[in-house]
Amino acid sequence: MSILVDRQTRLLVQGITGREGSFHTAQMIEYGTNVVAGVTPGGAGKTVHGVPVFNTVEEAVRETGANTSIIYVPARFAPDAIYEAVDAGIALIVCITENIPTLDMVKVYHYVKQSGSRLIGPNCPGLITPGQAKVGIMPGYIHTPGPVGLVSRSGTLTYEVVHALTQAGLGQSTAVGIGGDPIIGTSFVDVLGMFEADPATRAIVMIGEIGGTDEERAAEYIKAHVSKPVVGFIAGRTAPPGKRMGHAGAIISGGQGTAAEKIAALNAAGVPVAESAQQVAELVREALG
Amino acid sequence: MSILVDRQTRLLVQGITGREGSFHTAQMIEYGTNVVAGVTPGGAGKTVHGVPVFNTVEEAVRETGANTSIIYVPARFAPDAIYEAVDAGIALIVCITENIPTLDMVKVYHYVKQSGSRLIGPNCPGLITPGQAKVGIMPGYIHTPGPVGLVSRSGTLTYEVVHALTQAGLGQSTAVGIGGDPIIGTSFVDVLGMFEADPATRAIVMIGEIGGTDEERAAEYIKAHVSKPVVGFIAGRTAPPGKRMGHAGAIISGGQGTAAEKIAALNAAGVPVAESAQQVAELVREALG
Amino acid sequence: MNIHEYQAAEILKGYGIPINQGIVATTPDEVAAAAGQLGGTVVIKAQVHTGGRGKAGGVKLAHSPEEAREVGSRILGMDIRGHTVHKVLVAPGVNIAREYYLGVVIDRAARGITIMASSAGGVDIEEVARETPEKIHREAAHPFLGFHDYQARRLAFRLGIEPDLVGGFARIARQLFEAFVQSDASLAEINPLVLTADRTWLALDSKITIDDSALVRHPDLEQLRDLQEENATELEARAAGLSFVKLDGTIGCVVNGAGLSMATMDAIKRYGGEPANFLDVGGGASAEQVEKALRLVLADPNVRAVLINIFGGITRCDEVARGLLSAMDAVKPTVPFVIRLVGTNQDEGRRILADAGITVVDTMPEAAERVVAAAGAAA
Amino acid sequence: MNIHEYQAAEILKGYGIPINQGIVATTPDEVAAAAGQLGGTVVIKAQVHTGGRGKAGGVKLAHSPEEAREVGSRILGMDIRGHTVHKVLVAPGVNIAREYYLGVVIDRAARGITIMASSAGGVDIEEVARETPEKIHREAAHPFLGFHDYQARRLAFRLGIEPDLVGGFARIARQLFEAFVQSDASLAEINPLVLTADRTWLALDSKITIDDSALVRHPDLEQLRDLQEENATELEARAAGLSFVKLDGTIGCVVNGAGLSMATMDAIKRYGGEPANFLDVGGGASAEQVEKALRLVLADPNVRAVLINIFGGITRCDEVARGLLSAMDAVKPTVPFVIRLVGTNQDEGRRILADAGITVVDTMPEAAERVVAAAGAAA
Repeated sequence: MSILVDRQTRLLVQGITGREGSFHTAQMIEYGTNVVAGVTPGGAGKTVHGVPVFNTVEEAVRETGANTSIIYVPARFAPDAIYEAVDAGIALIVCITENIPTLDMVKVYHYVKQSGSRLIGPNCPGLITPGQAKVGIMPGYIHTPGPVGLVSRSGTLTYEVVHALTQAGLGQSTAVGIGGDPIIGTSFVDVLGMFEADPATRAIVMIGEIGGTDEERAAEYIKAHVSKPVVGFIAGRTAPPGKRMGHAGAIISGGQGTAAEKIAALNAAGVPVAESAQQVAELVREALG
Repeated sequence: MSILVDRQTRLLVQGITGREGSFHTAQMIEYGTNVVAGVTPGGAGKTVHGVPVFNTVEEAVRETGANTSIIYVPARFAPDAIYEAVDAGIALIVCITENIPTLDMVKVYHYVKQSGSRLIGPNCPGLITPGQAKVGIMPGYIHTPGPVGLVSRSGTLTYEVVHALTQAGLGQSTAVGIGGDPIIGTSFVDVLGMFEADPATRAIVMIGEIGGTDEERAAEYIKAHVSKPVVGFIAGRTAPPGKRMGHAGAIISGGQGTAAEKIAALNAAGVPVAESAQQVAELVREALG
Repeated sequence: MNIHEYQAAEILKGYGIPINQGIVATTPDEVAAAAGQLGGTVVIKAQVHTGGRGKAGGVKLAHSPEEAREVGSRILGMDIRGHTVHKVLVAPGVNIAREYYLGVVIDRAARGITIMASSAGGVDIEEVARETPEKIHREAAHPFLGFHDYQARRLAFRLGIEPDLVGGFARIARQLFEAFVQSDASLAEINPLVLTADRTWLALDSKITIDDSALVRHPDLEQLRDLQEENATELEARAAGLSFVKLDGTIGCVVNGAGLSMATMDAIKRYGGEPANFLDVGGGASAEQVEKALRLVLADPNVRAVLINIFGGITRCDEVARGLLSAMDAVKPTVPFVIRLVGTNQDEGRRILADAGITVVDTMPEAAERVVAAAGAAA
Repeated sequence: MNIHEYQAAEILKGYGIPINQGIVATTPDEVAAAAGQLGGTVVIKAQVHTGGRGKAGGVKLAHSPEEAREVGSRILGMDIRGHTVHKVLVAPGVNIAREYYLGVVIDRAARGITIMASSAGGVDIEEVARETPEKIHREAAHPFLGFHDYQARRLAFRLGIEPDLVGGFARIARQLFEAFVQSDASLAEINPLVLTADRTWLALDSKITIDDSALVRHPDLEQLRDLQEENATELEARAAGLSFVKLDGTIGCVVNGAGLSMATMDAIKRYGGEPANFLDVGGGASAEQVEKALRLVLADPNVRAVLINIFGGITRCDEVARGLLSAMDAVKPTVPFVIRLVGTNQDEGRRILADAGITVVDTMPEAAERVVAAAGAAA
């Protein structure tokens, strides 16, 4: 077991003929992901790494039964790509694209919410269920199957933690990068609920960063609904207010979103917050007994 | 019994201080309708025919428990008035206002549909449950309680039919004017379903007119779902194509929406279509045996 | 409200759609001058608010200014389905490779906006819809978010448009949708939208109908109204707040309420008469409205009898009767008329009219029967 | 992106909001001339991208052109929280009856737009939020349909605004919302929005922040960028596609990934050091990006040591190592540096660096400890 992606995942790549889309399609196939289709308007009839390309998502779904989509199209076109995936009934949509304007995401978020689809991202590395399916841009080899569920707003920092877990002999059920933007389709709370319900997950690692109050909400949620052990990690203790730290969402504004507040909230919910990736692994090991 | 409005109706009048709103408030009170509140922005503290006025619908609902609203505000402000009523949780919203632009109604229609509210109209005379509540601009005295449910796109033509029914000794359960616009909140099908489910209604009169295909859909619905006798009346047999016959919705365009098609569809569904109000009464009497 | 082809083209141009820019002319000389200015072959098109211009001879080619003058003199002044041609559009001839249809309409059944496209362009789309409906492709706009880009592209793919031309087609489709929404249109279409021999897109003929209820917020579009195209009586009625439609019969109608007006016309027809008009004086039926209505109806020389059908609702019949009397007194109709008055205080109302020597009938069938007989006798 | 008060006011004016029209001046003479032109009492306001101008002495009244020149000469060139004042706005004095706050913000928790208003205007709204939160009224805009008129009125009623002034307030609230949406802002506020002694509404001070991700579709707004206000290194970094934030410490950081960069800074701090910057070279860590990054970091004279922390993910560590070598070779850093390189092919990568005489550390804590020590030794 695992969450969101597994051997049943039939992946569609939106923007498959682009540089990023093509490169990561090869990487995902190499990892063992079942990539069944690609979409590039006007690209119908082509194949990319053996994957058939269609003009529209609707056609790709009809012809291949794709149930998950990963989006590599530029920011200008990404909201439309998400709308197209939603309207075609794709159950899980993973948007890698960075720099989508926030007001576009306000609409996209509520559009997806009113539909039967789930959106991961945007501006995220995607997600992986080790040994089953990689739907993202993370280095697959650092992962190994196991009992730890990860959820993170970050990219390389997640790899860092996964790497430390793997080196410590702690495999992962699923690792989900929810994205570094102010408005994202799937929040910590959503993923925490899924890990809580997933029999394969025995401990959860939550990697947050400055900006917004989603970590604080997650803390409340953990206190009320999560029985499994959770270990936290929060980046940006030294970040100055008012400055965007790379991610559009990583900004302390109006006195809200500091690391200190998030750490305090997690601690109050009984979640220990580590100071390094190695310490995350240690805390997880302790929690698993 | 009856549908939509009855002695439990607690009516709010939006635009109560206007000429129309004030006049019809008096008429509705005189009929016995429980008018509990009015709204006119900036009018808080006033009373109109003894009814307290509030600045916002939210306040009126909180203070008076209004569950139904009737809207008499000008076309420019009517969509906003509907949004306000929906957001305040009003269950039944009746919009009398004429000449709301169609593209405004596209948004309003779907907004209401996604909410828990029901909209009757716009450009409608409202509805009445004889002896219980009049929420509209129809002359109350022509109605009398009884077993006939009426649903109509028209105003005076409905009064004509009600009058004929009453004169023939056939009272009405509820008479609903759904409005003469191209896009209206509640359709024939919606009201037919309610009459079918209403124990007090033993026969149904449906008054249609040229334009659109809602009568055809109603015919299909009747065939499949209505066990009670239905009598039809369709205005506009002699209307020329491409000309708007008063109501924005009464227009034959693109060869669609002719009276002949509607009559044929109703006949095919086993619904006799009368040629006069008197004949409607005769057919209803026959149907009731 | 209908506007002319050349006005629609100007609107679409404002949204970035490539149009076949022509010149409007109102005299044969202007037509010749326009043809000279454009050079080469031109097409001369009657600007009237009706379809079927081509079949009626209102669209012709000319290969020289002289020929254009001659063609122009034939088309100007021509009658097309009851519309006199006062203006023509002179436009450059185009080397057409393919013709498409592209339209945006209010979809009443879906309570939304539908975008339609067909590879059967340049012909009557209603005919295509009837005979080869599979050739029309549709996309429903989202009620709040509008027409997604992917939908515009999907239309292009369904039409079999080549990949390198899809972007251009999709852009025009989105621009047409935008023009539709921003103009509060009930119809906006390009027919044909052509692909020229050098593979560029061009809107050859366009049509836009504006939602009458929305004109109040589009004073610029209201300016496009062509008073020459509208029936004088209908214009007068609108100014008076009456809803009036001119018809071809002999029996004038004055009714309160749109549905009741149509039902009255139907009743007249059933008894063998032909209504001369649709006329809704509004729910209240005030004396002033009835007087205005009577004047308008009687201005039609075809009218041989008038049926006044009023349902007294909120307004009591005695008041309506007094109003009717003063209106009749002011107008002094010279043709026979039949009055039907029903509703609140109807006995009192009828007594008032009876005292003035006017008989009131009881039911609509009776009223219709009588007015048809009166019109027959007057003929 | 931040813009100046006077630029924000011009934007709001374009949406119909009544602003207190002032004149921008960059020299004391210009200040005096502006004051003369406006006449009477003027207010002279420093234009800098930071709050707290008033407390810092950056906002002053002047009652004559002479006084204005004197005040202008004091404010121009002043340092406010690290920002040098290059421009002032000279605006007419206003007879204020009441002050309100009106703002539109992205509400991350609600994934939407929130409109806020308060009768506690003219003071720091964050302070109001902390101390008297009940004085702030909020309305959530619909994600698709926006800010309903009734919501704008409801805000006014909640603020206790008199009926005759509600329409004006509501109009400004809707215009501010419209400006926010059309400008792709993340913040748009008027503070204070004042009611003048003669009962008219006036936006006295406004602030707009534009969403950086949306600037690409607003070339007009991009033009408003004040390069004098931005850190030169940050500008250079942006041009190179790097994410860079200048800080006050002594340890330069070159990291791939935003979260990892922050975590690296945190680790440095934990071992007693102070990071000199945030720097994300992007996920791939190409040789070119690393070289640019190193140059930027070393341009800071405060930097005494550099920590390069790369997680080799999709890009293999041996490639990253070769890129690092060529970058180091090109830049020739003169301060000590610590390299941490982990991920795919890390052994091969470390061997390549070791062959070049460069030691690579294994973990982040170790790297942080070493670089802090190196910086201390270099000091």
